Amino acid sequence: MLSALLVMSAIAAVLGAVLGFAAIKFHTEGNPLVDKIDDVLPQTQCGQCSYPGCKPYATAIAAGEADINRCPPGGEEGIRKLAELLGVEFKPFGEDAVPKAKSLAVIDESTCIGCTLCIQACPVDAIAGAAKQMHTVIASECTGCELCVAPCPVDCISMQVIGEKIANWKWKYPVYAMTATT
Amino acid sequence: MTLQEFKDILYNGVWKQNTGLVQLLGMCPILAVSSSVVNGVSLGLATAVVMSLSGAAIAPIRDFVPNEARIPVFILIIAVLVTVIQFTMNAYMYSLFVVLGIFIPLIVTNCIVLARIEAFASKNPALQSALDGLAMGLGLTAVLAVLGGIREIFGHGTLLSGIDLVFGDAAKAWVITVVPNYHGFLLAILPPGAFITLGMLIAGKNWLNLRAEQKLKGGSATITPVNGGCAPATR
Amino acid sequence: MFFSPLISKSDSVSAIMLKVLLALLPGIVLYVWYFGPAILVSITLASLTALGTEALMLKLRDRPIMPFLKDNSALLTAWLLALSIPPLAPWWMVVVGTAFAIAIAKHLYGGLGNNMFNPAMVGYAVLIISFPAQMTHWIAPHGMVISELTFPQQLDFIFHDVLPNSDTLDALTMATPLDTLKTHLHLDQPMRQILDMPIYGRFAGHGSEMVALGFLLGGLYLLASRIISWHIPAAFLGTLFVLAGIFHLVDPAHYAGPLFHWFAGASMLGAFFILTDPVSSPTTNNGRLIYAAGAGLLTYLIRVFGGFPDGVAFATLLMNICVPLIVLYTQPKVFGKKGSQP
Amino acid sequence: MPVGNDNMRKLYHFHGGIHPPSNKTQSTRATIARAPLPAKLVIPLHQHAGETAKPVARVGERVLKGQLIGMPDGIVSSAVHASTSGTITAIDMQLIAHPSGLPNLCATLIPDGEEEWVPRKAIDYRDHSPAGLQHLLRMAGVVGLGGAAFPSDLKLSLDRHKITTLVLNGAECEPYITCDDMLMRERAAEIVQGAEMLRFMLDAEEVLIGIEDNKPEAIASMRAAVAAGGHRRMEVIAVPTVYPGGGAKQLIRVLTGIEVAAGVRSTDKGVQCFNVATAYTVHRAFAHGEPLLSRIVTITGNVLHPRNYEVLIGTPIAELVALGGALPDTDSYIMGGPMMGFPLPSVQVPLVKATNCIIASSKKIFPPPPPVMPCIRCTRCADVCPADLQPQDLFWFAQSREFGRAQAFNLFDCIECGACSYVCPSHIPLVQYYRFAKSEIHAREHDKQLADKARVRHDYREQRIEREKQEKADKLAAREKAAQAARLAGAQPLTAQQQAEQAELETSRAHIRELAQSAVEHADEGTTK
Amino acid sequence: MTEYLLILFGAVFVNNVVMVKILGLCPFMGVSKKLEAAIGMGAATTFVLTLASGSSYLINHYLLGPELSYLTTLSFIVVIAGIVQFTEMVVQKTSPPLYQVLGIYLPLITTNCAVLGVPLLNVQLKHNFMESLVFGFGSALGFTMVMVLFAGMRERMEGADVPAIFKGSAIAMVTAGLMSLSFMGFSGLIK
Amino acid sequence: MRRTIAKASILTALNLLFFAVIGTALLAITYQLTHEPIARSEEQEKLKLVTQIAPPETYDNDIIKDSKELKADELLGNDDTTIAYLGRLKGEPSIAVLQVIAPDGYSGRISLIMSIHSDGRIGGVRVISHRETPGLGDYIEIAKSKWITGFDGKSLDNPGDSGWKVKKDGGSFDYMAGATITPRAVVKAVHKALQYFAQHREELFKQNTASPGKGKAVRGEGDKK
Ligand SMILES: Cc1cc2nc3c(=O)[nH]c(=O)nc-3n(C[C@H](O)[C@H](O)[C@H](O)COP(=O)(O)O)c2cc1C
Ligand SMILES: Cc1cc2nc3c(=O)[nH]c(=O)nc-3n(C[C@H](O)[C@H](O)[C@H](O)COP(=O)(O)O)c2cc1C
Ligand SMILES: Cc1cc2nc3c(=O)[nH]c(=O)nc-3n(C[C@H](O)[C@H](O)[C@H](O)COP(=O)(O)O)c2cc1C
Ligand SMILES: Cc1cc2nc3c(=O)[nH]c(=O)nc-3n(C[C@H](O)[C@H](O)[C@H](O)CO)c2cc1C
Ligand code: SF4
Ligand code: SF4
Ligand code: SF4
Ligand code: SF4
Ligand code: FES
Repeated sequence: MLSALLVMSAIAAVLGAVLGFAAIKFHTEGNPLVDKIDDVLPQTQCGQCSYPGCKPYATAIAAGEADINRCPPGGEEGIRKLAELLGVEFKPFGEDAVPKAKSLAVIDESTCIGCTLCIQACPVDAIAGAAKQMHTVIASECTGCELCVAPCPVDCISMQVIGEKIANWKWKYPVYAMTATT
Repeated sequence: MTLQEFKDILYNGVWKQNTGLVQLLGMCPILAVSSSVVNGVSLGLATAVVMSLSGAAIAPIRDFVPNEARIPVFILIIAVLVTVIQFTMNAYMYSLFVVLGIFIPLIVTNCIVLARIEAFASKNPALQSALDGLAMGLGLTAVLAVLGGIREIFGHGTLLSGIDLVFGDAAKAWVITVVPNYHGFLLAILPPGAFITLGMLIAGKNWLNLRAEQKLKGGSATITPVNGGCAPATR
Repeated sequence: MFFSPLISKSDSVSAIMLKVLLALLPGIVLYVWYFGPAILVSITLASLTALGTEALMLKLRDRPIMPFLKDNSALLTAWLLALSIPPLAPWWMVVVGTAFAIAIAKHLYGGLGNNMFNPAMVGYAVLIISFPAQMTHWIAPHGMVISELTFPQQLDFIFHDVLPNSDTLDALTMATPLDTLKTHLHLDQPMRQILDMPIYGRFAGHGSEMVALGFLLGGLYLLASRIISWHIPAAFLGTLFVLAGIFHLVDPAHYAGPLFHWFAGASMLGAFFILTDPVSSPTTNNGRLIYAAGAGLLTYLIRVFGGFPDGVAFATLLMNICVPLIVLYTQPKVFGKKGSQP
Repeated sequence: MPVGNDNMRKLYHFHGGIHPPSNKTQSTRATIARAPLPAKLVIPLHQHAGETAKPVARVGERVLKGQLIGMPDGIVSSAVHASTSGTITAIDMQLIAHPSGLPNLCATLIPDGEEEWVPRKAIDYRDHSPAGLQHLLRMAGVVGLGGAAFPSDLKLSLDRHKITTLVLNGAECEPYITCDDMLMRERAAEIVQGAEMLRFMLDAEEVLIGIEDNKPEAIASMRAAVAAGGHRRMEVIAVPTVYPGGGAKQLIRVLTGIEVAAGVRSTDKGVQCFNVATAYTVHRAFAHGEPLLSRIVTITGNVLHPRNYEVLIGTPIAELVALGGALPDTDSYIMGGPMMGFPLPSVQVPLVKATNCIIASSKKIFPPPPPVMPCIRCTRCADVCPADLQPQDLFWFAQSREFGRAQAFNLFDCIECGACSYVCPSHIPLVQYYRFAKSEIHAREHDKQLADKARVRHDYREQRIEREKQEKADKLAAREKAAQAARLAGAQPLTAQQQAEQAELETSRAHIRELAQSAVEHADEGTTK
Repeated sequence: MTEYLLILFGAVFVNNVVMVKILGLCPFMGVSKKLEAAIGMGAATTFVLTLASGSSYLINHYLLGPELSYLTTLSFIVVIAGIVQFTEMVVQKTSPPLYQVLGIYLPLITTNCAVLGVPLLNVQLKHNFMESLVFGFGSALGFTMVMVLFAGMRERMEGADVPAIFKGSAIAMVTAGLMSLSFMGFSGLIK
Repeated sequence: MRRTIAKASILTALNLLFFAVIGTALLAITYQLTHEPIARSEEQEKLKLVTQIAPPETYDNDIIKDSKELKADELLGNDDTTIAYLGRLKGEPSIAVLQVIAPDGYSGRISLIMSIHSDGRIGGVRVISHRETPGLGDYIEIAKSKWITGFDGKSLDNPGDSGWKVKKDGGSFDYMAGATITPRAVVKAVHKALQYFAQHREELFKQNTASPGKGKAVRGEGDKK
């Protein structure tokens, strides 16, 4: 009994000392994971993930507090990338979060009263204009987050789906009708 | 603990987060010791006891352990519990102990034990932790029982063989011969059989889940065949 | 809508498989000649099981059935499996092996083209591990044993497990040449004496060496018609030859020569028909060399030092495991990224 | 009747290649004819690789033949001209010859039949600097006629690399197409002179003209032209007939032994390659001052009179088809050859600079492919791939959308020649998968760039808001202090300006409060989730 | 020398920890989705397992002896846990690139049964110090080998038309089964 | 408070120490409580095996205690010391239980335990561990077939030297078709063990001097099955 206690105590004491030593000596901090996750997110900054922007969502994922399937703008592809990055199983979107077609905000110039509310709402400064002047969306900067739609007091902002043009046309996945020879 | 909490923990442990079918933790004993129902259930129960006790033991002390010593201390506690059980089985169920062999001490490193400690017991009170451990252990036992049953039937054509190791020679009569004059499909009781059978069980659970999901959605959602050059088709 | 290219060479999967089936015929004919027609029974049985299982699995997987049944690949699996197990194997063994091969080794992975393991060899391995006793009862070539079963008696045995009154299995069957060699070496008998036993012929087993020759012939046809490339047979037979040659030169009393290893067991079948399965073998030429050389090495190790009389099946499966990595690390240099430029 | 390899030169070999039936003789029996002027021309403003040209003609304007109607816009772009004189009646979106079947910006021109030219100015290229000549080509709308329609002037910009060899591509390896063959037979001297101009611009040492040995007449005619013109270090070389021997990289390899990897410009290796028709066009541009207004097109396939025509750019393809006399069972029209061409969305779409061939297609000549089976990894595709790729692996990754791995397996080295699909016993439309994967990857890279931009802008905005908040708070504090001091000093009535300032302050305070509040709310949402 | 080679060969192929001894399956299943990860895990395990085999031999031989043999499991696992945690901290600090590769796998190693199982087998098989080291290293090598090969197969399988209910871990399990079937071919190679 | 290295080390060490001490104490107590019953069950287990081949009526001493360490011997097929259990009836040597190894099984060693009456007759043979092919070579297990009981009552002269072979080789022992290597190995080993007994009989039954207990336990190689 005594020898047992001695042996185990010796082992424990030595190990404990070494670990304590290492914990301080080799202390590191910082979490590069957040940046990696943030890199995968689409940076739409729309808040549909229920976090105020992509970075906070990334932080939440890194901390293990959020699921990876909360970002509709990222699409299934985004979830897949997150799953791969984090080494977890792919998880489809829930009922509440479904990706929408990519669109652009368009301001109806005749209705706009120049209230600047939309400018304040836009997370990427994609709206140009000054107080009491007509505002316009800079199409190339707009991420389609829809955050400017709600604040507009005269409902002059609408989201327009970006249609297919030759410039952004993509070859389709080859799909063929099954033969009816079963 | 509320009743709902109780139910949740139980459901989670036994079915939703089942160690063998979903989390894929604690695989070694599942695969190695499931060549018969009796072996499987015995080891499963032993694991359940260890999990439950360790959950209960670690939950109260979790705040006193510095981070750098966390894993060693947790492991130490688990190891003590396992060794205690090992001695007890060795003393009072010797023949079963011999059959389960190296897998009793290996409950220590059974991933699921530490995983639950880390995931649950280090965040929840003792009672819940104990229940969670027990539920997880029972989930494991259930898988072991089913797996053991299937492998035993396919491999030997019997069920409950070896029951005498637990209940003494009198129990020999309890052994059920499912298929008389069976040739014995040896593969089933060898390691490959274990893997493949477990694969089938996982697929079975997937199938049940899928069906439940479809029912929820209103039935009609059959899996549309993906067509990626994998199926004959015309252009 | 259809897309370029709009023209194509007229060839098809089923035609390729059919040619491989045809290439097996010389071997099968010789098999029947030396060992009697029982093999035809197992081939038929295996074929029916394979087609049935294939259809069932396609139905379960919700895939079109007819196009796949017509691709002949299941038949090929069935034939190769039937050719590698004893012709007197009871009917349920043939069924279990074939069904396992098609259902688990092939369709769980997604069917034709998707399987990672050689289905026929999976079937074989399952059988030899599960039913080793039955797997060692081979029909002896004509004139080898005291009494021979007539064809109806063979059928009786295959389907009802019934032997004619006076005969025991031991009197009717014998181990394969490789197995016999192993057994007798185990008993410390010298090689010369063993090879003088009537079971041995010119360079390997009596009868079975001719069957191997038949497979070699079919294999050459496959090479000529460019269905297989030379890399796999050459590397496999080459490795086997070199290894057997070295051991034989060093200690001829304990190690059989290269020709014996070429014509005994499943060497020829493996070299031309089994290891060459396009689906489960590497797709790069260097990869094929590595794969087949590895299979040759493993075959020799298992035959000479291991627990099974023949190693082709396990060697194939073990090398199947390595295929993805072999392919990954033997990617050929693409156009413009090669070293040699003027 | 292939000519033997009577070249002096050692030829090299490239991996793979196929030998599809060539079907070329049908359309080489008659000489090149000029297609009649159509009643309406539709001239797309995007006929070249790169940016769409900017329309410079107005609707209703009368334009002359050769007048600029589309100005190059951006570095990679080229000019577009009126193919004849007449009136511009519309500049709008119209269906064009593109695999997407989507419309694009086009100018509609109703010819007046006068063929009245803008003033043309012939030049002696030797009097100009290469840069000046390049600009001329750009404004003449000269683009590669070998298929890619890449602006030729860009391929002539010399940066730091010494060009030793100019390769003229007269291989014409695709079945059915004979436009280059006929051009070489009939207008060899002009091609050779164009080559001389290109050599001048590139300052290249030698010119190698590669022609597949199934075109003996073209080889003979070109050799005669070279000899007659007394061109030194210019050689017409018969190369083996194998598809895709006309791919620039393959031809360069065969002629010089040099392999140009994907992502590398051939000029880095001292070689540049132009199509023979491009050389011809360059000659027209310099020696006659004519921009690219027409080209030779083969009409063949399921037609009564297969033949080559010289056709104005913008001519509706239906007109050409009428000249060929399509047979009744024709069901669609292919632009390009059977290996790389695509079905036209409508026979009314206009002919463009890249149109080298129109094949009337029927079930008889292009039977629908048999059912697609899974890939059995037979590697016949790898055996014929001229880029030394493993098409079966590319397919495997593309069909399961593993784009990263497809890229790692050198997807972008694929030249989409279709040789792999041609031999595949499972009849898998492999090239389709590669195109799909490539365009997905491009789209993703584009998205990624957008995301990065958005991140930068977002971060910038956050910083700005933070800074403004800080500044306002500072200002506020200062004011408050001042006000307090003022109050202490005795209550002086505020000036109107001060009042306004204070009001503004008040609102901004409220705003900051609100902002802070909303941040808290958001944070709450985050954690309670 | 040959006997060490035989132990090594036996541990890698004939008695492969994962395929034959059925140990270390959780990381085998869990960290084999990506090739790189599998290689990282293999390297980390090899390091720890070799160290654990050596140190557990020393503990067993010099500290415990037959009287205290009931402390085997306890002392082994505590020391292993210590080694793992220490290695993790050191690697994290001293070699961030290496930590990128091994880091996340290190904590998982404590709960890899093989890491305890192999030292226990060493005791059971009465290996001496060198034999323990070689056996530990060989087992780890075998573990790494099968995991890397398995990862290769799983990566390729991602594109396969696997039936929906078998996608993911089910087919991985079946594959592991067929692998273990193949490894039965080695049986009898070392008597 | 900044944690210094020394402080952290000591703190962690103390923490681990604390739990280690508690744990070890708990373990030690359990060990004290159980090691008696454990020893008892192990002995019982041995006895169970021994009584299968050496019926209780053949001896009246405590056969497990009355044991002797045997040096490795070619005839026993082993390369380590083994324990022999000696049964005596009224003080007279009656039966010996030997552990024997057949080295040349199909896939390695087969460990056997056998008893030999003092007159040289075999009391019984059992296989303790083996790695023969399941389903083919494993009929030597008593659980699978009665084959092994074929040795009961046999001795060196019964069936005589030439009879100690399997029937296929002209001897008198049965075998299963398709698996002759295994029975050959077992027959050979048993035959050799009889020879060993004949040679060492006197020495074996000499009254016990060495202390029993240590050395190799009955259960063979610890093979996991
Ligand atoms: C901005 C820009 C400059 C280019 N400059 C050259 C050049 O100097 N030389 C050249 O051969 N290609 C040049 N290219 C062309 C590309 O390399 C192009 O892939 C190639 O010419 C397409 O040729 P193909 O018609 O040979 O397929 C340039 C492309 C771009 C976008
Ligand atoms: C598969 C393939 C085949 C080609 N065949 C030809 C051909 O036969 N003749 C040709 O001039 N260009 C052919 N090209 C286009 C050349 O690669 C290259 O773009 C052209 O010769 C460059 O000249 P250009 O810029 O004057 O068009 C082919 C391209 C590919 C990818
Ligand atoms: C996979 C396999 C496993 C075998 N295992 C054993 C075995 O465990 N014991 C045995 O005696 N023979 C075994 N054999 C059979 C021997 O190889 C050999 O055929 C047999 O011992 C010779 O018996 P015979 O003299 O009756 O022909 C096995 C054969 C195979 C194919
Ligand atoms: C040359 C060649 C060899 C083949 N060898 C095998 C074989 O060994 N085993 C088998 O099951 N199928 C074989 N097949 C058939 C087919 O490839 C196989 O069923 C696929 O593995 C099923 O996906 C072969 C086919 C060809 C063309
Ligand atoms: S949901 Fe919107 S805010 Fe959230 S991560 Fe996705 S894009 Fe960013
Ligand atoms: S303009 Fe509107 S939709 Fe576009 S980024 Fe700004 S807030 Fe979002
Ligand atoms: S030719 Fe077709 S079937 Fe053969 S490997 Fe290539 S893609 Fe697969
Ligand atoms: S299309 Fe691409 S992959 Fe296919 S042969 Fe041509 S270059 Fe190779
Ligand atoms: S149980 Fe063995 S590694 Fe998890």
